[in-house]
Amino acid sequence: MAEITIVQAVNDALMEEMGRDEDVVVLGEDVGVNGGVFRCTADLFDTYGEDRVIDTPLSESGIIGAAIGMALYGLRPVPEIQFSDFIWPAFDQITSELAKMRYRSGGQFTCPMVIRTPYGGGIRGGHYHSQSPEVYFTHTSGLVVVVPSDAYDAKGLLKAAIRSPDPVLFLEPKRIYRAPKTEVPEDDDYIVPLGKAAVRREGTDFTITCYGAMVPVAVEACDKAADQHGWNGEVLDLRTLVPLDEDALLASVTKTGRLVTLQEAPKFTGYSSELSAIVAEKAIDVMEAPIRRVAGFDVPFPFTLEHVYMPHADRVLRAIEDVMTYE
Amino acid sequence: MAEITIVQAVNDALMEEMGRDEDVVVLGEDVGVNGGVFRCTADLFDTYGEDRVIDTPLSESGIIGAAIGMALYGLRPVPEIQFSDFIWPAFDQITSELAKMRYRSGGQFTCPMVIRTPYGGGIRGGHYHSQSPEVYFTHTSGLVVVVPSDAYDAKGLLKAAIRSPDPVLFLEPKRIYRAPKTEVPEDDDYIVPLGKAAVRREGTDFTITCYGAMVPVAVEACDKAADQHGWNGEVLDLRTLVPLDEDALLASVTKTGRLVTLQEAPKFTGYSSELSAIVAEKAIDVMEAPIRRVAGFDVPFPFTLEHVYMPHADRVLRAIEDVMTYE
Amino acid sequence: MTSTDMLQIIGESGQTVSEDETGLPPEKLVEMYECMLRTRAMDERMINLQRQGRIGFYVPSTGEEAAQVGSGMVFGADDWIFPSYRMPGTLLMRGASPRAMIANCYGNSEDLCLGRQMPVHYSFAEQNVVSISSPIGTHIIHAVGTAYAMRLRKTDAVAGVFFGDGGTSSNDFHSGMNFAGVWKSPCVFVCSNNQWAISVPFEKQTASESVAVKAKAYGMPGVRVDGNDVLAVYQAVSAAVARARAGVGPTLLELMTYRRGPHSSSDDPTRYRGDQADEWLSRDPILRFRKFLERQDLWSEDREQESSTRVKDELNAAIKEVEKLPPPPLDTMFTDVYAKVPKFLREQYEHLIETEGTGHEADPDAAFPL
Amino acid sequence: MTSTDMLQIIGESGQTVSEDETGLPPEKLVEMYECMLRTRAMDERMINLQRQGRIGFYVPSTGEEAAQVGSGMVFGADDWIFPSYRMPGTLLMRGASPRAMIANCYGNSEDLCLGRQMPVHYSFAEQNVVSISSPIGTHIIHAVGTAYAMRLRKTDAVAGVFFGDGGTSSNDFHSGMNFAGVWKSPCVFVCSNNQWAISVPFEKQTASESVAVKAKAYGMPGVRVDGNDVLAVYQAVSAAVARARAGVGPTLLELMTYRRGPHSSSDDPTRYRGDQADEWLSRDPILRFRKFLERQDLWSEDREQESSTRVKDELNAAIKEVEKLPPPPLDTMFTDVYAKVPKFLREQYEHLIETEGTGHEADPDAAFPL
Ligand SMILES: Cc1ncc(C[n+]2csc(CCOP(=O)(O)OP(=O)(O)O)c2C)c(N)n1
Ligand SMILES: Cc1ncc(C[n+]2csc(CCOP(=O)(O)OP(=O)(O)O)c2C)c(N)n1
Ligand SMILES: [Mg+2]
Ligand SMILES: [Mg+2]
Repeated sequence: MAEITIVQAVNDALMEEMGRDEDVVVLGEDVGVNGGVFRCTADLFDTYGEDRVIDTPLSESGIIGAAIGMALYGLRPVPEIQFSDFIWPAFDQITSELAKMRYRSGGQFTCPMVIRTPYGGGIRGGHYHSQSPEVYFTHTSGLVVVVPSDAYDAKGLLKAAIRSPDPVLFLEPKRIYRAPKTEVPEDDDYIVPLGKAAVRREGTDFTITCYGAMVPVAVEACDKAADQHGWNGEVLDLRTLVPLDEDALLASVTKTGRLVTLQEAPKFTGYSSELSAIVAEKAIDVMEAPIRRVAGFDVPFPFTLEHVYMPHADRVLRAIEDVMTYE
Repeated sequence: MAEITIVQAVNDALMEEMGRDEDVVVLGEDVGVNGGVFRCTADLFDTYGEDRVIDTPLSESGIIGAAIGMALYGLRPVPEIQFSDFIWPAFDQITSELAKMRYRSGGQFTCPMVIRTPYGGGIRGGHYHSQSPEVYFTHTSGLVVVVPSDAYDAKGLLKAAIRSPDPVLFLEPKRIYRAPKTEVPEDDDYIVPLGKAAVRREGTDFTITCYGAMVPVAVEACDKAADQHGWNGEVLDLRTLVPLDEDALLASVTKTGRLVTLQEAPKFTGYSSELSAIVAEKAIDVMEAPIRRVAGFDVPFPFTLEHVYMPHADRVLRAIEDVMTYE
Repeated sequence: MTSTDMLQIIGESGQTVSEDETGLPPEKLVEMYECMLRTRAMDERMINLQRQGRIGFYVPSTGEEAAQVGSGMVFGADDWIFPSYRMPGTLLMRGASPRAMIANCYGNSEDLCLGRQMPVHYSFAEQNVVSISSPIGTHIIHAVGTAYAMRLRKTDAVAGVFFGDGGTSSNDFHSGMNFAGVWKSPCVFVCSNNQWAISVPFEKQTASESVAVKAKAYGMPGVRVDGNDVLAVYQAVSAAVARARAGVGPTLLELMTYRRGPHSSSDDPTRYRGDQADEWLSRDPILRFRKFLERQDLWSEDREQESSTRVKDELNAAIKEVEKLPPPPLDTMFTDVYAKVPKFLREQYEHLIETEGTGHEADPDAAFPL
Repeated sequence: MTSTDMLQIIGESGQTVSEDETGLPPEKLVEMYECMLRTRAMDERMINLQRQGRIGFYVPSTGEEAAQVGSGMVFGADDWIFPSYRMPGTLLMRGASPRAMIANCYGNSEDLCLGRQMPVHYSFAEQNVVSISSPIGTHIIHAVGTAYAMRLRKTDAVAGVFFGDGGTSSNDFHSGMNFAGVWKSPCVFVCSNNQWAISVPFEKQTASESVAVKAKAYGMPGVRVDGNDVLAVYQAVSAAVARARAGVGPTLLELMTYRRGPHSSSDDPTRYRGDQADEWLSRDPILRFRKFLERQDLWSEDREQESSTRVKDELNAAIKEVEKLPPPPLDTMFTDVYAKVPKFLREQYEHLIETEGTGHEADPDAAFPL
């Protein structure tokens, strides 16, 4: 086992998958010679050459559109969008073309690919280097949406995503790109299956759902709840937002009867609202308290006040207290 | 009072507002000489001239981007996107620029405008002439999102939107563009305020939330529930999705204790999930049954099978039966 | 040659006005002509079906047959085509069957797209004809990606992409042309400049003196061609394909033609234009090519009669068959969203069947959009 | 003139190589020079602050001062400027105060943007300098909309928009240029071709022989200018502004320059490029203009010393003041999302204050992105 960062895990996964399958190509802005502005594609250019590691012109629409064309012909592209905040010029390609190609052609054409992109706050990036856009994609039928929370998952999920026959949006939590390191098997072929949530901390008193950079925050809040109140919370890391592991969600709330959802994206019509809706539809009678959502505020992501904006363990703890003390 | 269609109401509102305020300009594809592919901008070109009613090149990004520039300088543009399915090339402009301009400039620059666009299914348009994209915009802080459901509201809300200092996305339910006609005051200056829901049918047994073309479906389902079971349902037409009239929602479910949400957009992380989440957060203890969601399926909008896809009164009735018979 | 000069081989009375370098043998010329007739016949028949309410929507291409057929003939079996919606002739020329196209317009169980898209949004994998979608321009950059893959895989295949004058304003015209220039893609960009984008005339679409000149912005050659002259089209597209195949790089072609009919069955052009269409009637590409063939004794009134009757009979027979077919089965609403139907979609399907059964009837009054 | 010819007035040793038609009086020339010095000094000072961790991010523009200042001088008070992030010199030239710019980089309570954006994303309504955002290219079409409004309101104002070579690949370069061509907008497009977009060199950005030639695709003139020659820049921008003001139409200018430093404080150019920068050192725009002024006895070593000391002192004083200022108040996180704070945001704010008080401390270790 090696201890590595998420950046390294992503890089390892790309290096190995490109070695395994020569149809895998990487393209994007600064991914080649420069190795990516976060170094996720470091050394790929030297190893696999400029034909498979492509520095593109500055056009996200072009990057995703070209990747679609490559995938139609049988390549397995892994385009990078430098920051997820810059994915919008490509949104037409993603929602109108990528997500619908298999369906609209009656299965005649498919374009499996993995769009990698760093997302989220906590690095003092202001509006355009901090946003969490997951819900725009989870509502788009035809896409798989994945968010790893540590190096083990980052590597295993990325490899699974590259081998998947479906288009995958792979959101990388840049706030925890370099810390904390986690152990990753040496085995080149380990995979973390898409569509399975992971219990990061078992508990019986309440459930917290989370993903990406919010997972360590949830764990910390649970630890505080245990320390301060003796409550034993369960942390459910969703890992794949579509398809959601609904069974894991329902199993956990059935056990605990109390739910706090956690996300850093703005709250209104955010991803976690779906979790509330599912529980309210399928398990309302097991709930012993209101479902509390901890989320970003419904404002553009701020710069100087980002530390106030970002959900932190104490804020989550307050929500835990709310649901635990509810009668 | 005149009986008019929604198309006529939209046209009247534009005609009147352009007459009232010479800063109001209309731009888009085929809005000028042709009067719009749905005739919503008919006669504006002849009345106000080509400088204020502008046929643009085929670029949604250009239409919204240019409108932003116009609004920055003090005009009040009302761009049309021919079908909401074609709004995605402009999504970067809307989410990165339009929605954040006031905030990011510390209030120094603003770009109030109304983006009008027909949305929704029921006209046999397949993938790209049928979708309901509201949630992509309701999650984007800084936008107001409006969906009228009859001619009275269409005219009154559009006039309010044009006079609003905030950017508004005005989603027009094209399925009911031409029917049924509703009465609209002759008074040029009546306004329907943004942010206020309307009770379309009062009731005490259960609540249905809806908007746009689903409002008549909800009313029909309620009538059937009354006929077939003697249940007395309340239909809440949200009218403005952002800001949501949360008070109206909570008041209604507090009264009825049972909720069915209705939308034609795909279900997963759709707008109605937020309504469930709010109720699960703020009013879970008044609920006497699970919250049932009636929505589109999580598939790209189909063509031949659209009549199966679209929520209809019987489907809603089944959900009503679920929540009414739940113990 | 200035950017508004235009390649023409056949003059308006069928005479040869510049050297014919196509080297096409007589039987190919006749095949092209018959395909143009078939395209026109299909146009008339389908618009008719639409007017009768038997299909819901159609996009006519009358007057643009030379552009479609002349370019359709050039590409080889291993080449890929990224078409627009207004070019049935190209697909016919590549071997797509009229019956399959009609089934698409009916959206029934024989439609290869399983009735999931509107009429005329074809998809023919067997002919390497990539799925057509409604958003304008998105496919232009797809062709460039495919061309890249062709090169990476060391084939000598070529990607051909087709779009309208309106399409040149789209985002992905820009990204596609730009990427292709940098990558020296084996890609041919074919713009049918029919001078209208629904109601918007070319001069409101762009101020550039031509579409062809736009190639300069991307470091590739641009050529303007008489799009109503099937031989000029064939020759120009051949040269561009040869250039791409040889690895020299992409080309932009502008085929000058005219949209004689409405934009689609939902459009009423009298609202926005006069009768310029008349002027273009005299430049009819079928008539012109017929005159050319007759001058060379390759065609006659008799053959015309025979051929057009045969074409119409074939179409009518196909329509008759296709009309009997049932709609696609209910479960096709849930398949092909993903490679395998995921659990949550299976549950949605099962819940649908459980609560509503399978006996859904379509609403016969539903209207059609553009 | 071919599209790669380039307008130059001052040669590399300060001599005049083509006719100076600017008609600028001596005091204007000196004002421009001092603004170039101030821009350079600010660059060095701010990068320094960033290295010391006192601000989080900066975008240097060393070597591009002539492009910024030469064009900044041209536009009038009623004209509007849509800047990119790499042009503090233009904003200084328009009268933005260094102190306000420094406050922006600190994101504190005196920042006109209320600390809501990253450093260098300025916004100066008083100077008609429109809010800078990070997404590349989006503002190009805004300028065209504003130019349209200027004409509709019957002013003779002009919109000037600035972007990089990378920006020419963006969607809204295409929409902006295209709309402006059709509308004959009173708009001037200024591309600073500094030959890099982060690590991507110009030849991977586009295959066109120049940026200037791209103007042809939109029916407007394009002009290539030596961007390190402040008089050439001034002259070319003046001509374009005059053309726009007179209602003739838009112009695309390509200012040839070089990004001598890293893309930003987060970037390490040694990873992707050698020392071409050296070659450009000899073309330093400040040095060149200084030689020009000295030849005409408008500048001297003494003045240089005096001026650069004064400029640095002013900056240091401003930094000292600005550093003392508090962060923006907590409620500014919720204002300006809408014209009025809506109920749901008021509730979010009140809940925050109630549960967490107002004593939030920033995390000093938070990293900075590109
Ligand atoms: C992105 C987008 N915007 C708008 C439309 C609506 N629309 C359909 S066809 C068309 C005009 C296309 O004109 P052109 O590209 O010249 O092709 P033609 O129809 O003339 O063959 C428009 C505006 C669309 N399909 N996609
Ligand atoms: C839409 C978008 N994609 C990617 C980025 C990341 N990015 C920031 S600056 C930059 C390069 C810009 O190059 P250029 O336009 O030449 O301007 P320069 O930095 O050279 O002044 C990139 C890729 C961005 N800001 N916006
Ligand atoms: Mg056209
Ligand atoms: Mg640059």
